[in-house]
Amino acid sequence: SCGIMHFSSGLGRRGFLGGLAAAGISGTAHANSVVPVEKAELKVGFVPISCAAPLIMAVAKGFFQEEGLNVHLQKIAGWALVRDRLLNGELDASQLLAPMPISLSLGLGSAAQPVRAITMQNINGQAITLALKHHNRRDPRDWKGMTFAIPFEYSMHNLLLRDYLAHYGLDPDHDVTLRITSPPDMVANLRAGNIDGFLGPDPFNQRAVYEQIGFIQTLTAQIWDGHPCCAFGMTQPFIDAYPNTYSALQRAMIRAAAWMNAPENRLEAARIMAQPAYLNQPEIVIRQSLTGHYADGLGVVQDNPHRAGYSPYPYYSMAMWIESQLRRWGYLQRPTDALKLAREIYLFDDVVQQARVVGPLSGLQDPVAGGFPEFSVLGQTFPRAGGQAL
Amino acid sequence: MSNEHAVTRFIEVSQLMKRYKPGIPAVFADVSFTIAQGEFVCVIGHSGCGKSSILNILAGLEKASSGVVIMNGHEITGPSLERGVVFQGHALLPWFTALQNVEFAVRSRHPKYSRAKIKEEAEQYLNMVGLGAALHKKPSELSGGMRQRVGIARAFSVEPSLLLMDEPFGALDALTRGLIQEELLGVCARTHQTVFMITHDVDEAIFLADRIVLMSNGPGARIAEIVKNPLPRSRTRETMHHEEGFYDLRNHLVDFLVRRSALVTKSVA
Amino acid sequence: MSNEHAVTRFIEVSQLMKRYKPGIPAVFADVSFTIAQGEFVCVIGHSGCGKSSILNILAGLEKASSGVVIMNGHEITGPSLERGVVFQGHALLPWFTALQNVEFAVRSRHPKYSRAKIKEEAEQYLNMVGLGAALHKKPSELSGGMRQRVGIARAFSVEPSLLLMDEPFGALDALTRGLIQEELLGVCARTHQTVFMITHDVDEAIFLADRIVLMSNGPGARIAEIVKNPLPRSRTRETMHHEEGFYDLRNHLVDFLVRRSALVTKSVA
Amino acid sequence: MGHGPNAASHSEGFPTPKQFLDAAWIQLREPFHDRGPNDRGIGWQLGASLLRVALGYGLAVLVAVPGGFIIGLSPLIRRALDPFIQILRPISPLAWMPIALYTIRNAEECGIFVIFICSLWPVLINTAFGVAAVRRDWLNVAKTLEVVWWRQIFLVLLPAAAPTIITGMRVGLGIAWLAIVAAEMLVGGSGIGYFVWNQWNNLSIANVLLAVLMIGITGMVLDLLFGFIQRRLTYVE
Amino acid sequence: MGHGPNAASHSEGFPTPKQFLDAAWIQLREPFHDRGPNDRGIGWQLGASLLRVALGYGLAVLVAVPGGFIIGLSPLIRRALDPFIQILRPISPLAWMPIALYTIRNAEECGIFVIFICSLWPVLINTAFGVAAVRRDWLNVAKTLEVVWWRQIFLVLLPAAAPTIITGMRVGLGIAWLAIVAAEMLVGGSGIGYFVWNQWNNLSIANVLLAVLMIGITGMVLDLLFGFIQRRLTYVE
Ligand SMILES: Nc1ncnc2c1ncn2[C@@H]1O[C@H](COP(=O)(O)OP(=O)(O)OP(=O)(O)O)[C@@H](O)[C@H]1O
Ligand SMILES: Nc1ncnc2c1ncn2[C@@H]1O[C@H](COP(=O)(O)OP(=O)(O)OP(=O)(O)O)[C@@H](O)[C@H]1O
Ligand SMILES: O=[N+]([O-])[O-]
Ligand SMILES: [Mg+2]
Ligand SMILES: [Mg+2]
Repeated sequence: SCGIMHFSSGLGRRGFLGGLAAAGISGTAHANSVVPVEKAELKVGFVPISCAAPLIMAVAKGFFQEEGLNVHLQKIAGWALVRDRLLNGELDASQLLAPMPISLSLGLGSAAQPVRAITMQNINGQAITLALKHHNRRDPRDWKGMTFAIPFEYSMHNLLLRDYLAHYGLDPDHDVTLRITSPPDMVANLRAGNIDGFLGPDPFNQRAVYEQIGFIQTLTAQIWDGHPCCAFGMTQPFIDAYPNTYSALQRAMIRAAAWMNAPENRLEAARIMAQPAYLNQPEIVIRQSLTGHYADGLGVVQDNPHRAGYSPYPYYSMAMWIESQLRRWGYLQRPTDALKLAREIYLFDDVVQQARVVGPLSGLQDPVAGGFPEFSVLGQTFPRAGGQAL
Repeated sequence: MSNEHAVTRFIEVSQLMKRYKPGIPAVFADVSFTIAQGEFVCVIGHSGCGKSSILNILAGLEKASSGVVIMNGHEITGPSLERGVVFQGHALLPWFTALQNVEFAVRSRHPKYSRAKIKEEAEQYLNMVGLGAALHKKPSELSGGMRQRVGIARAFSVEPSLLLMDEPFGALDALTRGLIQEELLGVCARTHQTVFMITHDVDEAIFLADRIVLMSNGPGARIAEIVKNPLPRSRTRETMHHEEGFYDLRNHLVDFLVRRSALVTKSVA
Repeated sequence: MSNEHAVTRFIEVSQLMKRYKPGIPAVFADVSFTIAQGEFVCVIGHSGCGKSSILNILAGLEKASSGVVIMNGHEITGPSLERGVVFQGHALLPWFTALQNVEFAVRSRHPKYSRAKIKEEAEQYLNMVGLGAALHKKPSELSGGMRQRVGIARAFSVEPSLLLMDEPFGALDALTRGLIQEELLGVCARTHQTVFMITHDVDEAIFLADRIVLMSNGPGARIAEIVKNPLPRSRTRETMHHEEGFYDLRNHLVDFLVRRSALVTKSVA
Repeated sequence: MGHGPNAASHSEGFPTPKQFLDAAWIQLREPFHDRGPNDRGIGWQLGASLLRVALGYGLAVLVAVPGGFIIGLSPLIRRALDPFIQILRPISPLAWMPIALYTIRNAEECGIFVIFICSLWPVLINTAFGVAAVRRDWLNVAKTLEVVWWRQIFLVLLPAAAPTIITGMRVGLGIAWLAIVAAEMLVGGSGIGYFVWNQWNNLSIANVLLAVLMIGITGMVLDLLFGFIQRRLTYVE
Repeated sequence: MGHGPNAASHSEGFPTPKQFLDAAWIQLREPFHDRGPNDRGIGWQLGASLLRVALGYGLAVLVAVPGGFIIGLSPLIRRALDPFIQILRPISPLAWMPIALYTIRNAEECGIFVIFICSLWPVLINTAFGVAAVRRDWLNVAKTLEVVWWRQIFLVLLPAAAPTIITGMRVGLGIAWLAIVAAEMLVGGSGIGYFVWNQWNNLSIANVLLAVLMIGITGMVLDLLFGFIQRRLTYVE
């Protein structure tokens, strides 16, 4: 740990200078971004899964500290609790599932709360895992009657699994059972035979392989390469009250995403995340899911460097895909202005602005200008050419 | 044989009737008698004839359905320290020691007393009943006879004008019973205590009472007769049955209980 | 007055001693007596002298520390249907009705009987004690006296050679007690039942017993004396106290309990 | 209350009586609807929980009553087992759940096991106590009547200990009903606990309230039922 | 240890005694270590749970004992409140949790509230019952001695009902201890329930077992403590 501290302070110094330089370059507009933040002591929630990597690194590698923030990470047992604690004001900000800022802002299931995705935490990094006994039933068309676990209704896991099943001709509402289960319970329930599979976050997919009870059917990177998973979010009132703190958090998370996205950092990340205070998982399991060099549970060692990726940009088109899927599956029924919503909730422009303040970073991709990249989801392009998004 | 004490009426019970629920027959009716100052009156009657009910009315713990009880010229309307009660089955507070049980009573009588004074007084009453050595025992550590003695000490400690006792020795064996009866008689004689006591036991009544109230069977019980005890007050338990008149009285009472108690009710009802 | 029954020794108790724990004094020692066929024997003694212990040894529910009990030439080693017990405080099974309680006993005596036959027999014994109208009542719905009667019917229903009764009427009031004593005496006379009974009550012993065993106080209790009852077997409860010799016997027994029971022990111990 | 600016006020979120009644009406209108495994009525869920409780609790009673008899009749066994019972008893159903999920590799059995293990102790302890405390007089009656052992057990010991046993069973059922909700939140799939969990995830407080009310009423009915049996079996000495 | 991705083999299933002892030793070696809020020792977690229980349970006793007195002394109030108590009592701690989170809005206070609400009922019911069942004789003694009302309450009613009240408190503490683990597994943050959840997250059955054992032992110690108090306060009539 001594070595890590040393390394981290060295890097922190460089990062700090870089930030100053960037601020100087971009002129006066953001000079105020280095003024002290309004609120330095922050309580931030995370769920112990690989998606939390940037948040954990921002603490462990000192990115928050460089921005003058003292972040207290709180490990939280489930998404409903994350939601309640954020809305109750017990958390200043938190890791959120990418659809959550949208569902909360729309008031799906409750009164509307203005919650914002202030950065994206990660892309890809999920998988569909099946119980070993199903190794001969790889074709989703054969999955009628199965039970699958998902972590939350308003999750990419739910939306991707539904899209995947529908793609293969199954009605996710009637042909299979979808059950909300927290990730560790997914593995135990898979072992117990209560579920046939799950679309869950890493490292639990790899954990199921490690426990020799499941195999990886498909990575979500193979469904939609570059799909968002977890966002980093807070409420609009917080942003309004503490604008500098908000921007500082954004900058730290951009740096953390960039750091995580660099393949050479993944081994160190795995080591840090394995600690009891964070994921509390065997390092080897996390490493496999972070590097994409992994056992698939059927005796094959796979290599897919896209298995986990980290990008801070909350693209508007991502929000629109999520909104379209929420509507498709009946979660959202009243008419909305999708584009307006996306711009309101996914704060892409601010992320780009703060990325400019931070300056070029090695792991950081350039944002797609305008915030409307096209995606291919199971072979379908989104947004469709000529669609409202453009 | 009744009413020769009319001149010294200390307690005057007149026309007492008790009915627990409307529509059912009265437990007893038409009950009138008097108790003179310093007198020891026993009530005998079969189970259910309402002896306890009468005693509770005298204690102020129950209300009569009709009739009044006058004590020293005032009607009895509720419980009072003037009337000490020795309950059937002792009714000591089991979480207190013997001493604390009596102190509880002394403090009620003399709220202004200091702690030391209260203790002194309580000890004195326990000594009076021969329990000086068992002050700090809980009721459960005392024998049945000792418990009943504590109950008596407690009742005496409030210096009541009238002592009410509801079958105080019913649960005791013959030997203990005899000893404690003697003590009670001694204490009452020394303190000129007025006592109203319920008993089942003919010999006990003969030994203790100046007058014995005989009640017919309930429901609708009446006072059948009030018998004056002809034995000298100097009688002792051991020699009493050699006393002249003892077996006449005893036979009279036993006959009453075995045969006449039922007849009286029938003829009256 | 003892041992004139030696020729008809049905039960022979010899040199019985009971010590519950080594190191503490024996509850009683040196207890020997006999019971003849058809005889009614009562034991009187103060609490703790070991009366119940003796009865339990006769029942086979307890073991003597030394000494033996011979019944009809065989040593008693355990409980048996030959010896029926009426327990202190009735010991009816409260979840059974009166009838079921007696049926329970009848079925034990005659496992081969049909259900109807068992019922018939049980009813007959309940009729015998005057409970024909309360067959289907639970013990809790019966008065104390009725309960004790069911206990007696149950004990009789196994047609025991010897009936053992441990203060069967201790909990009853005087009137009920008298009635039930008369019934018991009647049934025993008709069936020539041999009975061994414990009591506290001098009058009860005089009324029921052919012989009365007087025990000195425990620990280290002894048989102080065995008294033959001179009253005629035709005695009744109501007239008994007018019988000649009654008060002599009564005074003898009362004197024993009040004074001599303790002296005997002291001189013996 | 001092909430920060991010304490987005959602006081309007707590359902008004009208909202609650609307939600309740939707659920209670067709409590047994079954639109696929993901959308079943609240009555159906309650039934699933009751079935689970019936199995786990029934099993516990089947084990605990004979076990309690053996323990109650033998002071030696009682002393030997007491420490284990004392340690296992206070363990929360939810704490058993991971172990059950990990070791029992069968779907329903985990939930049932948790009910079993939670309701076992009160029944076991009360049966043992009840049997050990049977009045010596009654046993003596049976002895002097030379009653055979199985009639002693079924006609004397069992009815004598019945009020104590049924008290233990009542307590055990209460605990089973507390535990089922916990178990179903984890093992999920069906049951009123799963319903609560699901509605909580959807932030449908009106439905959570409705479910909580149903849990309370069902628990009360079960308890009243046992209270009734208890009164039937209780004898007056 | 192999580093290839196929060097995947976790000890299949249940820990061996040795594995369990190793895991236990690691935890119990420094039970009070504190490496940040998300990584604290098992002793520290146990302490956090006990503190929570002390607060929630203490509050419940403070409310339930006076409340029970009022209910016990007034048959009218008893009849009026009884249905509510009967419905609220069987509601699982976990079912309360979502409602508590929604209305109290503070996770720590929610945990305490859940303990409060679960342990409230046994204390309340037993106190009411104990007070209502005080022997009339003792009250009559106090009446004939003209004892003032507050001395009647503290010197007669309270000691007379104490054994029943303490029995209710003992049951309530047992339920509180069952509930705290459930509450902490759900709400997390700290406590032995959180520890179980955290180890469960790592599927570390050895550590879960250790925690379960600690829960059992702590529960037993609490129960013994109350058993001791109970014996002290119980009087022989
Ligand atoms: N609180 C009450 N409510 C209704 N009936 C009552 C009440 N108290 C007593 N009784 C009835 O009144 C009658 C007389 O009762 P009481 O206790 O005065 O008789 P007792 O002569 O003292 O009898 P015992 O000798 O058995 O003590 C009984 O029939 C009894 O059932
Ligand atoms: N199981 C036992 N263990 C130890 N001591 C006992 C036991 N049973 C009785 N004793 C003691 O033996 C003595 C005699 O008891 P027992 O019950 O035989 O007396 P008793 O004459 O029947 O008295 P009572 O008239 O009160 O019924 C008492 O001192 C009692 O404490
Ligand atoms: O916990 N999940 O990110 O699904
Ligand atoms: Mg009375
Ligand atoms: Mg005896």
